[in-house]
Amino acid sequence: DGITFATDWKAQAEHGGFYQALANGYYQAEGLKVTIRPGGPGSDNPRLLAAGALDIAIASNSFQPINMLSAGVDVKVVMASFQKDPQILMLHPDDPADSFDQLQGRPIFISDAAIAAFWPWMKSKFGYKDQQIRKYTYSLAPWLVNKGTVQEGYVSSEPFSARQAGITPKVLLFADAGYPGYSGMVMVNNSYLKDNRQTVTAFVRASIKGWIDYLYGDPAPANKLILHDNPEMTPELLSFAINEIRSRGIAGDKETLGSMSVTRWETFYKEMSNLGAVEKGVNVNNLLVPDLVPGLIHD
Amino acid sequence: MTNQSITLKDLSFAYDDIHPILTGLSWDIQKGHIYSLLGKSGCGKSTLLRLIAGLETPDKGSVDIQTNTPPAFVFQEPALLPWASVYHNIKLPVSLGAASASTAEIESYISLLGLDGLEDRYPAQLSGGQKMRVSIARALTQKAEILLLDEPFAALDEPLRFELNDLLLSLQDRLKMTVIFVTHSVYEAAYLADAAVVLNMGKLQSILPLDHNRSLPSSKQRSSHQFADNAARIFRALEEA
Amino acid sequence: MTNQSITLKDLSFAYDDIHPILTGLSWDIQKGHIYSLLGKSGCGKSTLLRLIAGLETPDKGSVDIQTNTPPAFVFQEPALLPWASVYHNIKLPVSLGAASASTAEIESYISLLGLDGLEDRYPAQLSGGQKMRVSIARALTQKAEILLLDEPFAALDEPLRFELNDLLLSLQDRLKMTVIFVTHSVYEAAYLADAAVVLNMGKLQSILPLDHNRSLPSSKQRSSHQFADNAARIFRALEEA
Amino acid sequence: MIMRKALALPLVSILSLIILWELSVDYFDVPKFLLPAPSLILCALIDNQELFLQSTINTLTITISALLAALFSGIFLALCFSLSRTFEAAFYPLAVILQVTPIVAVAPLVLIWVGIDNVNRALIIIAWLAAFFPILSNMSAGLKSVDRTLNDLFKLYGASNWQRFHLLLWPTAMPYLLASLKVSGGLALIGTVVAEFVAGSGGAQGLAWRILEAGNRLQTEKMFAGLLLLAIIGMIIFYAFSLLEYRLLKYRR
Amino acid sequence: MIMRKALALPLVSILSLIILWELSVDYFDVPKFLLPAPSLILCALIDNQELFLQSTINTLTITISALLAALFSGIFLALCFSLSRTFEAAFYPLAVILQVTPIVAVAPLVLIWVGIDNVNRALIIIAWLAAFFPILSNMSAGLKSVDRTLNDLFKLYGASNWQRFHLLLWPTAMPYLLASLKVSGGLALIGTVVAEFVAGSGGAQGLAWRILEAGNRLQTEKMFAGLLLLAIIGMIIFYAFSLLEYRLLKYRR
Ligand SMILES: Nc1ncnc2c1ncn2[C@@H]1O[C@H](COP(=O)(O)OP(=O)(O)OP(=O)(O)O)[C@@H](O)[C@H]1O
Ligand SMILES: Nc1ncnc2c1ncn2[C@@H]1O[C@H](COP(=O)(O)OP(=O)(O)OP(=O)(O)O)[C@@H](O)[C@H]1O
Ligand SMILES: [Mg+2]
Ligand SMILES: [Mg+2]
Repeated sequence: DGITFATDWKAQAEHGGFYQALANGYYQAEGLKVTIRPGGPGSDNPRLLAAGALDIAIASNSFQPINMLSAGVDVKVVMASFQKDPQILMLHPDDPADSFDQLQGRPIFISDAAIAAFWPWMKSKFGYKDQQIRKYTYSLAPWLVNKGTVQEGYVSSEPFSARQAGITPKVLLFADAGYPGYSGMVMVNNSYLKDNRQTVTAFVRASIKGWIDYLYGDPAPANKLILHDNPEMTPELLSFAINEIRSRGIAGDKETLGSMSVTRWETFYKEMSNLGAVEKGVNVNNLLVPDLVPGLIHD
Repeated sequence: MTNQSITLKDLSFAYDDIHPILTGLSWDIQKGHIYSLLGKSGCGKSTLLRLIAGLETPDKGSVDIQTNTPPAFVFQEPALLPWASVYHNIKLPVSLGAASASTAEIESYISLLGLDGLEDRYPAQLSGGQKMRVSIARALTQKAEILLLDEPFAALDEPLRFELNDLLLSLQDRLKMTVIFVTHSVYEAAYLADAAVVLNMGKLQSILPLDHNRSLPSSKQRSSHQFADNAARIFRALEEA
Repeated sequence: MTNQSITLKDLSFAYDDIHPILTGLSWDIQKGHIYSLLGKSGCGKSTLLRLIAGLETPDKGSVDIQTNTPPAFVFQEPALLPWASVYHNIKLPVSLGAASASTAEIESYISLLGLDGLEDRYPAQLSGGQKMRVSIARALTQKAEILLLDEPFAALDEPLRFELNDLLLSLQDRLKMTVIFVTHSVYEAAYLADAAVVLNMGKLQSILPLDHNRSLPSSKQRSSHQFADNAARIFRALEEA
Repeated sequence: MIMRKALALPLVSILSLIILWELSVDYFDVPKFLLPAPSLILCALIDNQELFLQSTINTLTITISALLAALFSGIFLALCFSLSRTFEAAFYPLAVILQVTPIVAVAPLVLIWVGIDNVNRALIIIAWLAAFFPILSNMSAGLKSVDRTLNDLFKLYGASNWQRFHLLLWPTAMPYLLASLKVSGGLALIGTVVAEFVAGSGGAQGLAWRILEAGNRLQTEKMFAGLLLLAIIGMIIFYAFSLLEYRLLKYRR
Repeated sequence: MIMRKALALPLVSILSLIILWELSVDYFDVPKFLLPAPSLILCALIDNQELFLQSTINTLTITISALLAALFSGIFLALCFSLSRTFEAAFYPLAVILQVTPIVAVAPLVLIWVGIDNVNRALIIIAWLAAFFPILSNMSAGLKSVDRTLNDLFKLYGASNWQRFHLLLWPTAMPYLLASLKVSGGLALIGTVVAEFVAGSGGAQGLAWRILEAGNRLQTEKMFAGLLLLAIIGMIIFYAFSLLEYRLLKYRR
């Protein structure tokens, strides 16, 4: 039987490993029939997963699974595509600021998802205020015409668009400022996992293989699929994105790609729960499945 | 007793608490008779017809009708469907299954009312009198046992009015329907009605039986002594009101 | 020449290409006269009034009015504002600045038309005749030089009709307005009009000057020889049509 | 009597719906992040009452401003259209385009246009965009339904355009306008929420913010509390206009 | 003649707007990511014609289905409401709630309800939610505007409910219904687009995706090409109903 894997946006390089696994038949080799279901701005993977409409989906950031756990959803996280969250803030090139703590009081265009997730962390870490928030509805235009404003985005995406408009932005990566979360995780409904442990294991194995191949081999097969699925995607953007992911070490080392550390989860949770960004009293260990794929979860 | 078609008993009715319209009105309406209902403007004639037709419920008293078909009603306003052609307006009772006139019959009423050539017009394209005639034609196709006519001919010129008076008489002669028609024309009442009924102060002030010699041609009847006498009696009754 | 208030020259008019309504009608309307306009239902009387009032534009010919105030028009239907009370409907020309009657005057017209006590009603709460009276009262408050009345009294009982006829005559006597009124009642025309005008086949078939002895009381006038003669002449003219 | 019945019945129907909801959530063991029980929603509402009150006030302010703007602009445009066929033919298409342009697409433009510091102005414009078309469309239809003879009467009296408007056109179009207000009241509210989604700032946090934040954290009972407040506001607007309709049209027939 | 003028003028007004736009973009040197010149938009449209054609067909299919559903349900509900005051009092509030509930909040519920694989069905339901209320509200108002005497006439003839509906109520409410169709036509379209945003998986390829993703990638001319198509569809729907209105109400007055 088939398996539908839901991503969090239209096909893009940030999902490249999964597409590569699909394109190169890694899933097939494991005996899986995988369908990738692209998401969008309104796609609500956590709720759909919680309601049992989805079994396996991407968790965009570490907040999502924790929030689900605290809401009483039995969910597990089985791998992380990215060791560093690719979230950034973007500045106009001539902006005097070059670190996060110089941006107090500046209007920041930030998406709903980020407001619910990263914002409390940024507020407490850098002293930002709610008044700075401007909604980012997936158009860079308001930022582009307003010098002195700040734009949230993905390191692998928004800077490229800005360059297309003739602006090479300054980029500040959350992860570089100490943001401890993972990104591009695969989360699974636990009841599904219990009944389909083999399948999930095989899916994770194949996906990791796909990611390694996508980042360190020839990404062409996945790119072809992505370009087909998303007519607005361009080869230039794809190669830009791959390059950013590689050069900034977003996906970590080749050897440890996909892995997660228990300590890092605990650190993340402690920091965020102290900030009030997530509910207290959650045991993040419940998110992890230690020996699903040997070596993928370590201390 | 068996030839009573409508019995009104002790009818009272008011639209609001302050102005009583009918106050204990009783009337035995004989089958196959033509009644003309007269009275001051605003005295309640239209209301009485609506009560008889069952369109209003009396506050007190009862309306008792022995009939199988719904009464035909010509309202004081033409009450035509603005979106339907003259033909379809006239055919309405047939379309609704309230009557069963054939196409030929419908066409004959159209002719009798001088509406030939206007069949495809819409009400907004008619003169006042033409609209009223459509409404009359509609009522006639119904071939009802009871005809309630609220000033049906008021908007028509005298010659046409005379013609339609005679049409009504001949139809009544054939079909023996019970007719109650409101009119302000004493002469019309004097010519048409078997009895002139004067409504005043919420009651029937007088019911005057009228005599006719229907064997005479209509123009003779209209200049007869009997006719003048009828008219004079109605005038007198009205003056008393 | 100077006492002509309206001149119609060679008027032609049609609503569509097939049915001409007026075909080259000419009429010199004298200032301060009362005309009654008669003719078959659908012959174009209302249309003619609308042309005179400037509500329709003639296809050919001209309408020439020497007057400062807009004419008063009583339409064949009451044409009341459903959302306004009787009082406000009557006051409408004043509210619009088309007339300048005082409150006392307005109230006097309300009384003259027997509408006392109905001032706060809405049109939907009136009888047919009451609505028409509101419309007449509205026209009278205008104190216009020209009065165009389209069957104003058709929905009223005979006594009231007589009263209003005399009201019209007395107003005319005082204010000398030019009155054209459509009626189907030959007797009304015979009593009221200085001239009876018969419209037929798109033209004025005849203009009959009528004689009256206004010094007599109205009931005497109505039973006078002159009156009977007037009526007979109009009947004859109508029959020719 | 009628009014009391008209008030009691909706309450009864809503109450029974709520009870049914509470019971079936319990009975079928519906997960609370799918559909929380009404009792939970109420608790969430009470626990966060100050937050919700402030958000409600913020949203309501924008809604009412937008509705007023929609009312005046819709009526004014419809009037202009009724005065000139040419104007109508030339500008109605633009109104149609405004109606069918997705708010997410215009939001950035609006934000740039009014300046990123005038967030509330942007919200009002966006909510106005959502609310004004029904008023325009209905008012236009209403103006077209004017009785021919009454129109003639006003022509005869040489009524000015303003007189024609407020004594004839306005009351004639009233039933149409009221029907559209019931629609636009809701649209202004939902338009405000959407506007808050796409253009809101962190400064003034409306109900959209509450709903979104709670939704993102899967605090579904809090999200539904926000939805509940929306429903209540929507209902109040709707029944206010219904009452107005009843009052104004009572004497017509 | 009138019809030709009614066609020519909007075209002229839109054309002159476009020319003005082209010239001022050029003159003021407006950056293309903000407002691309019409010529660029046209190029983008032509370059991606197959893609846009497919997207347009997808969006249009949903729109029409939703509009039909809204039409039937709106009319049917309004009828039920007019037959029973009790029913109206009990269920109108629910309709109001449906209208003011933000689509983003209900989208997951709808999606779960119809099943995650029946995206199109979810889209239709969501677009229907956006479109049905104006029809209900206007149809209700229209049904209330029935002439009293005509109503009496039908009572007298003992007309069945069905006859009363299709011979009296339906034509009476027609002007109201047509006004609401012009509103709901646009709302169904925009509702479809919003539905594609919130419930469409990236796999479904309606116009929403062209607009959003192109906007996100700053391919603004492509985004505007999508908006242009929306505007054209909206206009076609609107003028189709206008024509219908003209045809149906021609003889009324
Ligand atoms: N809008 C219209 N379109 C086409 N024909 C019309 C229109 N209005 C009136 N007519 C026709 O014009 C003719 C004259 O109408 P008009 O109303 O002037 O008659 P009238 O003499 O006042 O009749 P009545 O005594 O019945 O009121 C009638 O035959 C009528 O059918
Ligand atoms: N809906 C209503 N509400 C209150 N009063 C009303 C209503 N309809 C009619 N009336 C009043 O009831 C009385 C009788 O009205 P009705 O229409 O029966 O009179 P009518 O005898 O037919 O008069 P007309 O000869 O003028 O047509 C009138 O005085 C009228 O004002
Ligand atoms: Mg009456
Ligand atoms: Mg006439």
